[in-house]
Amino acid sequence: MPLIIKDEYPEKLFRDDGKRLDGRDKDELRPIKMEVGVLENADGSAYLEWGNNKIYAAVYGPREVHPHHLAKPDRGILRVFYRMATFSVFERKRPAPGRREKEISMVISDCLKPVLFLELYPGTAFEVYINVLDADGGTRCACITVAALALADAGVPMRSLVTAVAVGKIDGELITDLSGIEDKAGEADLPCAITWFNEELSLLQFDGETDLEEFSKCLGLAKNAFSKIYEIQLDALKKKYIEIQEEYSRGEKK
Amino acid sequence: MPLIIKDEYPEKLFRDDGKRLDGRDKDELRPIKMEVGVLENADGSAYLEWGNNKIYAAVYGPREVHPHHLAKPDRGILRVFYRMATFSVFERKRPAPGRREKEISMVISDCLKPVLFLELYPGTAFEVYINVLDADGGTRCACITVAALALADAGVPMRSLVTAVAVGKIDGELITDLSGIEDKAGEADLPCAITWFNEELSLLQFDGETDLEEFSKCLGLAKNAFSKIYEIQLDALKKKYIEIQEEYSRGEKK
Amino acid sequence: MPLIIKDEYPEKLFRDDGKRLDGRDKDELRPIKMEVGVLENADGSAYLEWGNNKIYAAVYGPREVHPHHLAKPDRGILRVFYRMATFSVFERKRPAPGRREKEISMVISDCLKPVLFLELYPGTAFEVYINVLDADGGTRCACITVAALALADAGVPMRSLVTAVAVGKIDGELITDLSGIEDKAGEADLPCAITWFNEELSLLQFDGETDLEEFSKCLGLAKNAFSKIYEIQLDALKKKYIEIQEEYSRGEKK
Amino acid sequence: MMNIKRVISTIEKNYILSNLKKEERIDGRGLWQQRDWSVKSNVIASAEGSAEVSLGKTQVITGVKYDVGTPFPDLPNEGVCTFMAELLPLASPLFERGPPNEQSIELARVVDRGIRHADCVQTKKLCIKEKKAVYIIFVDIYVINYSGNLIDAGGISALTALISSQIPEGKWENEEVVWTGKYWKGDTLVNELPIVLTYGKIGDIIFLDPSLPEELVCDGRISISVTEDKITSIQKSGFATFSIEEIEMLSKKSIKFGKKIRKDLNLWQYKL
Amino acid sequence: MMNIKRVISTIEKNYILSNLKKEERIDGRGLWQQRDWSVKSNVIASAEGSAEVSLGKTQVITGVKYDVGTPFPDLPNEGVCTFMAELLPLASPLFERGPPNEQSIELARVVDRGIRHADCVQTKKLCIKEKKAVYIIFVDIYVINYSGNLIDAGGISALTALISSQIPEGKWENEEVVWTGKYWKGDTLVNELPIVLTYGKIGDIIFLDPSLPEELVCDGRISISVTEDKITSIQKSGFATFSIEEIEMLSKKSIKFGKKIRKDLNLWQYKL
Amino acid sequence: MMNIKRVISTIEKNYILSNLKKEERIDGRGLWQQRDWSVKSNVIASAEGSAEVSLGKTQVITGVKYDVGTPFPDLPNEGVCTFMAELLPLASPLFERGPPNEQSIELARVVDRGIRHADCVQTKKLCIKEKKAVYIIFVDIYVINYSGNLIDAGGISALTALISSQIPEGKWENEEVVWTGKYWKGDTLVNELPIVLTYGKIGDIIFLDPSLPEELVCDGRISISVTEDKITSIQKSGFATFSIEEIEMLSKKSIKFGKKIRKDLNLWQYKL
Repeated sequence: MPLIIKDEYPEKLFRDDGKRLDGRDKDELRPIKMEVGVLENADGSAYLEWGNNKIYAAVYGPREVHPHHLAKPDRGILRVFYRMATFSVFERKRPAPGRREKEISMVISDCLKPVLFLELYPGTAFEVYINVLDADGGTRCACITVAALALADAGVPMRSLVTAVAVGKIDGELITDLSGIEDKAGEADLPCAITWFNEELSLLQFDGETDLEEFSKCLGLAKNAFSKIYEIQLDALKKKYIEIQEEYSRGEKK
Repeated sequence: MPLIIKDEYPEKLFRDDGKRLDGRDKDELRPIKMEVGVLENADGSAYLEWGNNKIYAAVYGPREVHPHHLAKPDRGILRVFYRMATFSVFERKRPAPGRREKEISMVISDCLKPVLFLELYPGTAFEVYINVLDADGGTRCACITVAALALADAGVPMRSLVTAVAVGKIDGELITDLSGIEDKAGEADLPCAITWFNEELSLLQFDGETDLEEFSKCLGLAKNAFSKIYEIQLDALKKKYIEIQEEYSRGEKK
Repeated sequence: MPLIIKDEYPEKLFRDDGKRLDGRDKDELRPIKMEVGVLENADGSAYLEWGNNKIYAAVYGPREVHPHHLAKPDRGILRVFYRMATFSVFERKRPAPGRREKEISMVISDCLKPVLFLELYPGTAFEVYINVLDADGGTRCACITVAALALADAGVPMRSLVTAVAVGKIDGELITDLSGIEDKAGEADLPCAITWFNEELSLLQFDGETDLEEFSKCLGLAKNAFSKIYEIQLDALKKKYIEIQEEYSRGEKK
Repeated sequence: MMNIKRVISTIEKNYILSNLKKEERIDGRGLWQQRDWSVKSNVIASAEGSAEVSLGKTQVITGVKYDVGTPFPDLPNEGVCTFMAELLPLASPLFERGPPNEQSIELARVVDRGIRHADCVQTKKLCIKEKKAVYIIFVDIYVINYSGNLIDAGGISALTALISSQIPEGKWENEEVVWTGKYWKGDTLVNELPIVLTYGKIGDIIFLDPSLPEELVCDGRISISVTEDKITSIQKSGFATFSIEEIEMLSKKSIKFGKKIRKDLNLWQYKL
Repeated sequence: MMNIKRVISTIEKNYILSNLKKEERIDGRGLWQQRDWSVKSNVIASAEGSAEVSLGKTQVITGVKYDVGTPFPDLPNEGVCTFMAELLPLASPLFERGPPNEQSIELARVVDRGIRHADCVQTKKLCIKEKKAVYIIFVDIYVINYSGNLIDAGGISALTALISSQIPEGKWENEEVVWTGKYWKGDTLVNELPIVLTYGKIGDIIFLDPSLPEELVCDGRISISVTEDKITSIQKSGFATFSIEEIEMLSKKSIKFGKKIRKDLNLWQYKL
Repeated sequence: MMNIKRVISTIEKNYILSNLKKEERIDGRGLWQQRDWSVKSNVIASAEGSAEVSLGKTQVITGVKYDVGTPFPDLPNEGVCTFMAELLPLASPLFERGPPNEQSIELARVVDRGIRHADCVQTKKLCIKEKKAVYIIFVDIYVINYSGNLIDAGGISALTALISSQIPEGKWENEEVVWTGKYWKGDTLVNELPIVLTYGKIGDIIFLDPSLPEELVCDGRISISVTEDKITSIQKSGFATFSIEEIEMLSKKSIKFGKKIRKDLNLWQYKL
């Protein structure tokens, strides 16, 4: 028997004062918190809270490829394992990884590859584990953002960071950074990611209905949001290096 | 919830004029069409329409065996992968291969092996993929018949072709080449195959109820049908060689 | 639709005469029968009937480890595969091995390891297959007891045999060797096993509710039962060696 | 997984073959002689029916369980009888762990088809209430020791388990199944006694009831299920081919052998 | 499983690339030219709808089946339409046996999303009785020959199969579904005709409808689904990146190409 | 998959052992001293209850979800509470991808049994309507960082998640579940506070709360669940053996340690 209480959608996604249901302006991001080096056993790791999203990412590698036949003689491979906790969504997710998780893993992997120098690591693999413990809107963008940090934390050489955000349309208006309810009840959703080294889009998905003009406006909104999120990523990395420096100067590390 | 419209069986399987429901005489075959070399990426291939059966077969090999532990040091192996499309039958088949598909794969493989010289290919595999896109009665016989063609098209050395047909009993009468409805509503079904090099039976299955005399008559019906189907197989092979010859003579191949 | 007839539990687990429902005294064991060397294809085997439990165990090894990556360079491994037949329990068990079977396999393996000299067999595996064909209470203890015999029958060097039994509490009274109904309707269950070489417990599980005093009494009951069961194990082993000797003396073996 | 016992030496193969050519078998049997049967019923207390059957050293245990379910829409008043076979790794180093493989599927299917097409299991009697509730009967075959010819042993064990079974009788009352306290016995379930006979073929020599070494070296097998005077099911396996004359000869023999086994084993004695 | 055909030589890659730089393709097409289409409907008698579609040598067969189920509690009056894709090993040595892999999941998902977001399948019409019974429509795509760009071929084949389908009409009477004997035709199911267009990118060169060799050497692809004048779905795959200007240019082109394909193929002709 | 971190050197093993013989541990603890606890509840907005628990550097997050289903026929008025554990590969290179393995099954089972046998979860209160509708409670444990002794951390996190949970209250009206808008709180679900304590054994030395290096070198472990003055569950694992005297000593200690932890952590504070 399935759940009987449904997650009801509100009739309107804007309040009377023109703000969104969570009080944000149209182009305002939800609160974002990032931290690197949070897990002791991985080669690199990061933690992110973005609205209600709570996500851990960890990187192992370069290491041996299992199963062996996946190894490439001329380059390293990037393997992304995106998973949702059973309790991260309204209706309990089944524990086994589903098709959606496989698809998103591939999408994230394709998005991160352009910044890596995989040709320098023939025969090996970088494995990125991303676990969503609480999910809100924009989960895949949050995952890309935190995975890029985990790769940086692992010391993997990168052309640049990658930053992702979803923009979209609700009640006929274009907005930045859709929350869960805006994603489900809204009309269009455009998750995208930027690779800073060439300032091109490395993730681009769209679902909805839009004409060309509106579509260009969406891309403009995304561009603005990228910069703000990028700052938070850089801060998280800096914070760790400052901590390490302080430990050195206090003589705790050598 | 399962399907509610059932595929109803008719009360009688013969019309008043003594013909079968599809207008055939008792020993008449359904229309059969065969073509070889239909798929560009396989080492050999064939396509067959037999009544409403629509079947593709492709052969790869001799090639490396995966997984390795299946390889035999003293001979090649033949692996047959028989699969039904989800929409090939009245009630949608589940996408994953079922027990029936595994059993029929083995039966087809056992049926084709006698004509191959597997001892000449130690450590390798011939893989035969057979996909039924539309299914009518006699699917396994049609699969054997088209798989033999695909093997020949791949240039695999063979003692002879293999030809298969089902005979059986409906409304108390013995008939040749059961259609889908005759197979389901009938009383007995005898799919069998002949290996022409020794004119013995290489497939023999029976389900029904028959005494010895009737059983012998069934085998006689099968014998007659084999020859007719064999002609169509030979024609399909000839047609391809004529085409190739013409291409050569037009200078398109060299 | 699940089964509708339930296996009803009796209100009382003692009869008016103070005996248990099957007529036993509190510290009395059910009838036990053991035999070794019962399967011709295994390296060692044993069969056990204990109450209604009917269990076969077979040992193969030391042999190559499949899959290879499980092999340990510095020692042999012990793999136990405990399985219940579908018809061994009241409600038909699904054919595929479940979590409970995996857990009990591990528990049995942990219980047997202390008596083996696995360090003498680097890179190899001992595989113990245990199949419960009919299940009553105390199945895991019965499995350990019969598996120890099968290992001995296979000639695997052992520090000692292992003997297991469950003690527990029903209707407020401590008893030895719970039957199926006593296990389900009772208040506490303590399966345990002894490794005779050091007279310590190598299996210890408990489910129920007990204070420290009662718990000590349970362990005392187990101690008494161990010795009785051990005698039956030794008899089974002796019986086989006597048979072999007799065959030699009759000249049937050489 | 390469197993040393899986390889039979050429010497052994030739020895078996040269014996067969003299119409002799390595265990002393004639070409058309079965090994000895042993049949015990009612061996599993937890099962609704059960049998332990040996054919020579081949040993199988079969149990019957039941459940109640809704019928298939196109067969609203028929119960269901399903067969499963498991080749336990303890029965032979040739048997591997894991989900059902081709060999276990074949064993279950051939036993199933022999029984199904003989109208042996009375599925129409397995209906409690049309469209609402029917019995599902599970016949599960476990191979305990593998010494050749699992199919014939599996067939007799499945029949015996069915004959020896007792299924609680249910009635439909107030939209649910209510149990009467009585039982359907094996003669409600079982109508006919189809016997399946398996023959091996090496070169052009055919013989009944292949033992393990014979099975490992033979080119193929054929299993024929028979009722009193009819053939109900045939399955050829392996890469042997059979001439029409051979098939006709084996069909005739099967009906004869079937009569004898049916009489010798007297399976109805196992009805409770 | 290392496959020799999976490796495209550097020479071939350079040859393809140097051609593309001259705005030429190895099969003679221009950068924005699709291969030829062939569309046949109603090719599978057992399916409720079907299509066989070729785009160049790429060939897919799609079939539609239905079932009746209970609706999701939060969408009590909507039917369900699900997409599956199977990359048959006979279509290419690059395709392996086994459960759906990333590539087949992506094919099904991109076709699904292009159709779903164009409001193409009228799931609200697929309700027999609110809260009780709705249709489940299965659109299953089989790849028969793989010669590049499965997504565009899959999209047209799914649309055609849906348009050509006939689903028995059910009514809710006495707490069960009763069949009226009439059929829902494709125009009940299908509302819009979204066309998906896939572009390859190598270096900074972009081109429509990648062939197999182009697909094997390209850095990435982008698939854009369009209705008459709207974009309804986009999916970038592979490790290429695209500038915003490129995306805008491709969006504009897709609407233009979509119009042409919609007109050329005239899919409504396949309605029964 | 051979992992370099899986091998602990003989030197390290000897170092740990020689310390333990002096009743010292490599992290400075005494033999019977637990690492520090940190407990946070209500950390997952999407879950009906949740907890993030650290024991030293070992970190687990547990969430509670619910569903409504039909009860088992033999327990017509009891709900169901199930436990699952996942050892995330990000928590340790020792954890592999894939379906539940022995270690994760054991973690879930030992936590389950400790809680179940203490009559901790009030499954009888989880009934909405006898025979018709009961709650199914899912307690899912995710290991985020593995630094030894998952069982004790898993036990506290499961308890806290249950205590902190709110389950919508349902009533049975007109043959379906209707939601009242109120919630069952943790004190409806949870009755007792069983504490599970795990001890490692190397040679004949026993110690509480093994850290990761201790866990990797120890011969075995024993986990004992206790309520205020009773033992409710025991699980020995690994190839260590324990004398009866040792078992009695550990049982006594567990009741004492349980009292202290129950008081220190004061889990009822997490009730909403």
